[in-house]
Amino acid sequence: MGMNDFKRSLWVFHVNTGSCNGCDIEIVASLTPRYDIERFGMKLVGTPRHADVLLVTGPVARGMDKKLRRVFEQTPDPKVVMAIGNCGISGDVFYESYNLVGPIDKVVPVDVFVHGCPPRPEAIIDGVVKAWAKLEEKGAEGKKGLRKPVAGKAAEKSGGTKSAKEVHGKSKAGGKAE
Amino acid sequence: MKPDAVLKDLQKKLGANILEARIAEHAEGGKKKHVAKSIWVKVGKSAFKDAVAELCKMHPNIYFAVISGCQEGDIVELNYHFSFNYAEPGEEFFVTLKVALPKSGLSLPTITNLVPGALISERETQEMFGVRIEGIPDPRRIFLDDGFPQGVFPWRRDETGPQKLVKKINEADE
Amino acid sequence: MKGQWCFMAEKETMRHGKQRLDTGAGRGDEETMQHAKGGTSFTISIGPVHPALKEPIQLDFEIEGEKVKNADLRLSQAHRGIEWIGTNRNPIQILYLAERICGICNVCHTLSFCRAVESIANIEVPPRAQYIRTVTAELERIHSHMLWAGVAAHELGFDSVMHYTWRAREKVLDTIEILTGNRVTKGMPTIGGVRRDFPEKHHKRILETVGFYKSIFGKLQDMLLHDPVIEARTRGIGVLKKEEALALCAVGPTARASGVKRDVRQDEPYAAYCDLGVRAITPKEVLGEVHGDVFDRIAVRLAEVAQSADIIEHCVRNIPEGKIVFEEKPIKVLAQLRGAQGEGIGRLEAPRGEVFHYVKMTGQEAPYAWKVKAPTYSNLLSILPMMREAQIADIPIIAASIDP
Amino acid sequence: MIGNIAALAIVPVAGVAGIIFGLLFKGLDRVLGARMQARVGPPLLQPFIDVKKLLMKENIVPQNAVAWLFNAAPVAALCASIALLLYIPLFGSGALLEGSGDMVLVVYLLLLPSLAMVAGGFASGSHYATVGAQREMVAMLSYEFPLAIAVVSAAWLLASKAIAVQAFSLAALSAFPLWSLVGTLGFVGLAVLLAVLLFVMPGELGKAPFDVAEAETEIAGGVLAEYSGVNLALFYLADAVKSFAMAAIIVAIFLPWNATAMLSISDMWAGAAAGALFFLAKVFAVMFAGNTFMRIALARLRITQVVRVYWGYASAAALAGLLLIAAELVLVV
Amino acid sequence: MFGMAKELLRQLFKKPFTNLFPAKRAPGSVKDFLKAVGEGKKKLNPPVPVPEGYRGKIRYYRDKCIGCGLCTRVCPAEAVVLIPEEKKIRYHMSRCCFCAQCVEVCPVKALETTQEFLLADYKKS
Ligand code: SF4
Ligand code: SF4
Ligand code: SF4
Ligand code: SF4
Ligand code: SF4
Ligand code: SF4
Ligand code: SF4
Ligand code: SF4
Repeated sequence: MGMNDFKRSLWVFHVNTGSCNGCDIEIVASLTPRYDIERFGMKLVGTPRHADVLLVTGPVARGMDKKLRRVFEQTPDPKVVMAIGNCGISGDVFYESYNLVGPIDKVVPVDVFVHGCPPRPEAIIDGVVKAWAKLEEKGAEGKKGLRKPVAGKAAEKSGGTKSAKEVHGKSKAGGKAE
Repeated sequence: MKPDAVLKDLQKKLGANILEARIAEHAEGGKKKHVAKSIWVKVGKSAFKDAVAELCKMHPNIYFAVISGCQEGDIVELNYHFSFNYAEPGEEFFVTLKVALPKSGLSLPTITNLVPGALISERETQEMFGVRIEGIPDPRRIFLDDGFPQGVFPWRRDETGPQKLVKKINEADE
Repeated sequence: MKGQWCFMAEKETMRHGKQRLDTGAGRGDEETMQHAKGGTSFTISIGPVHPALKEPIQLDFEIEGEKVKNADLRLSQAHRGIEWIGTNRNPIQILYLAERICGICNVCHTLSFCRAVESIANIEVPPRAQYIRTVTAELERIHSHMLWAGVAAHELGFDSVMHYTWRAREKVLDTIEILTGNRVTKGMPTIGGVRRDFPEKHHKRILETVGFYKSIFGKLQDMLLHDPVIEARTRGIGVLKKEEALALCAVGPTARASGVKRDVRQDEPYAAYCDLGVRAITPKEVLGEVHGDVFDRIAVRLAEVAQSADIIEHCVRNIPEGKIVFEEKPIKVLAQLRGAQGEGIGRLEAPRGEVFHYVKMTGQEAPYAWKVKAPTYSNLLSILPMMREAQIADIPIIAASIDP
Repeated sequence: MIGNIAALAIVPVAGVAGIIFGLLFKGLDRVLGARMQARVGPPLLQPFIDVKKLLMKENIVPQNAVAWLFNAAPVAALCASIALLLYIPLFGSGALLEGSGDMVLVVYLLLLPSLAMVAGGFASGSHYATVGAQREMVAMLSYEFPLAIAVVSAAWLLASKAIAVQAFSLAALSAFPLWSLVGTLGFVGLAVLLAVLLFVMPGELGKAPFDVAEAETEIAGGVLAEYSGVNLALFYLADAVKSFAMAAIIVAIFLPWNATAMLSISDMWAGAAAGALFFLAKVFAVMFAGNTFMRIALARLRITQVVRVYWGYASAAALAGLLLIAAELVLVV
Repeated sequence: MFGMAKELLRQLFKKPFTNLFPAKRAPGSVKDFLKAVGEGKKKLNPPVPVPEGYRGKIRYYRDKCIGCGLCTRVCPAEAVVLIPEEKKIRYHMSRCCFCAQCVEVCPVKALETTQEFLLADYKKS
């Protein structure tokens, strides 16, 4: 059991932080028959709890940073974060605004940047390949490195030091079945 | 109703409260051209609601598009864009009601009782220009996050504008 | 809290969401389920981080059992301050900014902005450019409606249809890529014309694409309109009455599916539509009667795919010769626009309804004011009456049915 | 027959076999589904990789979950699914615990994994999961009825035709191919019952069009929304094993023919192998018809529609099948 | 309804529509795979071809550039920045929105679109 299985079974959760939808539709396109990333064992899941990969799009509008950080923390380790599209990477045409707190890598650590506006589905697949290569390296470094694929610096800086469980528990407090 | 009839009617009902009025034309098209007309009317603040009511009387189910606007000096100018004769081939035209609000009296009555579809736009105007919409059924913010600082109005160009929040997010990389 | 759906009956007291001010304010960072408020009812939020909404808007629902009792909208998640950004850039730069208001109907926003500027500066667009604009916009409509059909099917848990429509959609994307240089962001219209010509050799390709959609149209109808489960899931669901559509100023297929025969291409023709005599499609033409439910919205959109195919075919066959832009050098365009003063409206029919741009120029390079109204802006309020009596299972498809 | 104590030693074997074949069929299901959608689809062994991956992931227990129940539910689900296997004739031979349980027990065991899921859903303290759990319960109540009718009618038919055997024993059911016991009328009745069972199958397994409890677009994964890591893997396995068991039950009741007997192979090992292969082929056919194809070709139903379909149409069909069999029994006997 | 079922069953026996870029399955090791491709032992399935005129990554010919700054005036994303003292520009791929407006405006063709679009990376560039 190791990186190789993890790599071949990446479950994906998609977070839109205020993108124009261009990248988002290309992400969905990469699931559909022409590109079909399920052949790599990837599939889209409905909750971050099941996810291994976060695909993040958009320049992070105000208010979405908290949410993005929470999704990041809800995702069990090990995990990979991919920033899709230039607006999430460095603002693109939205580079100067009063309501953006991005780019994405300021909010959560990003492993792979997929450039493009929007990137073609193949470019997203190319990003996945890059992620695999990175995971292989991490795998060679031993299991420890893989729990947090990228040094959690950005997350700590912005998200405090709470553990995933605490953050989640707090936000759901009182949510028990009545 | 034709644009000139609408304008004439409006002028008759509101009299001196109409400060300015014009009909603009712009022709566009492929081989044939369509001349798109639009009415631009500037009304006094006090007569604003009456003007909307008159328009609604002239056209049941009038279509309201959006409120646009800008701030120039001590004035916040709002434009209410309505359309007439939609759903009639080739006959549609826009009526824009302009109203100038002095900074000392930034308020306007709601029109949601006449045009329910204006709610989103009124909420937007409140948060973006700091214009108080009196009697608005739902005064909460709509496009701005709750965490957005109070007292900052993104579409204003004065000291209450968003300047201090502006951030260049592309500089982080190099 | 009792139902606050009915805008018609309670015009004066339209209280939608008002009482919720207290609860609404304090929970900015909650995106999943909220605290129960006692009893069996609790609040659940859909979006912005939820699988069923790609658009980062948030819908809050009060749920009792499986039934929706109350709904509320929150839109703050997508605001990038585009209009403000626009007032700091020159019109050529704004073209690409407008394009990125939305990646799905991006030509519409650019074109709308161009038309507003053209009307201010009194720029005449050559007829050939108008035809090219029309073809691009209609190709975009096909792509958008196919995409939507797939998303809607996906929300219904019917992934096979999604895979089918998205596969079919690749065809139009390829054509768009050949014509414009990108699958999604087309970058086609520019002020006073378009940026790329259709050389003769591409005509065949476009016609072939159009033929393809015509040939699969029957199959699409079979899948979406004659499927018993889809019918069971969408008939009578998310009804928007005609009066409500009018009162809430709904636009596009949302309004048309409720029987409002409006379509900017018909009511205030622009570009090549002046030569075409396009007519709005309502369920009456397609199915014979109007229910205003989700099923009708599917039917209207499907019929529009066929309509677009016809328009494209006509345009390609009748495209006039001539220039494609009034002035080829962008720098000269900018110089000319610096002199322009006044305000203008640019509007057109996007796949989802009317796009509206208001531009005010005061002789500076950047517009003094710019206001964008996307179709969803007009249609959002309509979601609330649609959700009346909905069940949890209907929420995604109803939200998707206005194609946010 | 094996003694009860020896049977205990068999449990892990059955468990492993169930898991392996369950996952294999899951892989097949995904590949074929993808093919029908014009895609390449995942590798056949993808479910194994998925499980291995889930096992190495972090296992998060939400703070306001009832931890012990939250953790116990997946174990219970898997155990129940494996227990189920012990009572079902597999691979062309008898059930491992033959004689010590009957059809009624099997139907109860079939319920257990779902119940465990409901418990897990309620225990996870998320409202999505709560809605999912409520839905699961409602769905359970509704498909149980047609399922029971179908099973009871089969047993009744057997009892009235072959009085010597224990009618509710699965061994007996699989020893007497029902189809050969009836005439035309009963044949039609049986066919209807088979169709009903195939129809109940996706409901029982929580697959589209009856996947209301896990609806991704509606309630974000539903009952399983809060599960991750090992716990999720256990549910995943339970689901695979249960699918396999469910198909095996249908095979045992309706398609019990044995290849060894039919081909009259005398060699013991060859016979066993042929029997096993034939059994797998039958399970595959049932899986494809009752699970894969339906999942791919139909949209998800609303929970109220699920109830209506099962209580209404499926139950009516099951009763019709029962009546047809009854008619035959009355007319012919 | 049966139309759909028929379509699905038919598809079961047809070749999938998928374009197998870059390989049909996830390779055991990307490094080894790429090495094998480099040595010609394995073949990389090409992506769906991009058409002529595709707006990919921008290429900048530094020696051709005369530093007129026109591209920086039309660039919507501040992806080309003038370095006044050198009379040259700097192109940031990670900011670019690939609109090719700069290519259109450049008087000496110092900028050009390429067909390159596989631009994923571990860092911004
Ligand atoms: S990168 Fe471009 S296409 Fe993608 S979301 Fe951002 S602006 Fe849209
Ligand atoms: S269910 Fe649809 S909307 Fe949701 S994640 Fe999947 S593709 Fe996106
Ligand atoms: S288009 Fe709407 S959501 Fe987007 S930036 Fe402008 S106001 Fe905000
Ligand atoms: S209607 Fe939706 S898809 Fe179209 S431009 Fe607006 S946000 Fe984008
Ligand atoms: S901000 Fe940069 S790119 Fe934009 S006009 Fe100024 S110098 Fe040019
Ligand atoms: S392609 Fe567009 S965004 Fe990129 S550098 Fe050129 S003008 Fe700027
Ligand atoms: S427009 Fe061309 S010549 Fe002028 S600065 Fe840009 S790259 Fe150099
Ligand atoms: S400014 Fe001069 S070099 Fe630039 S486009 Fe105009 S004519 Fe050409």
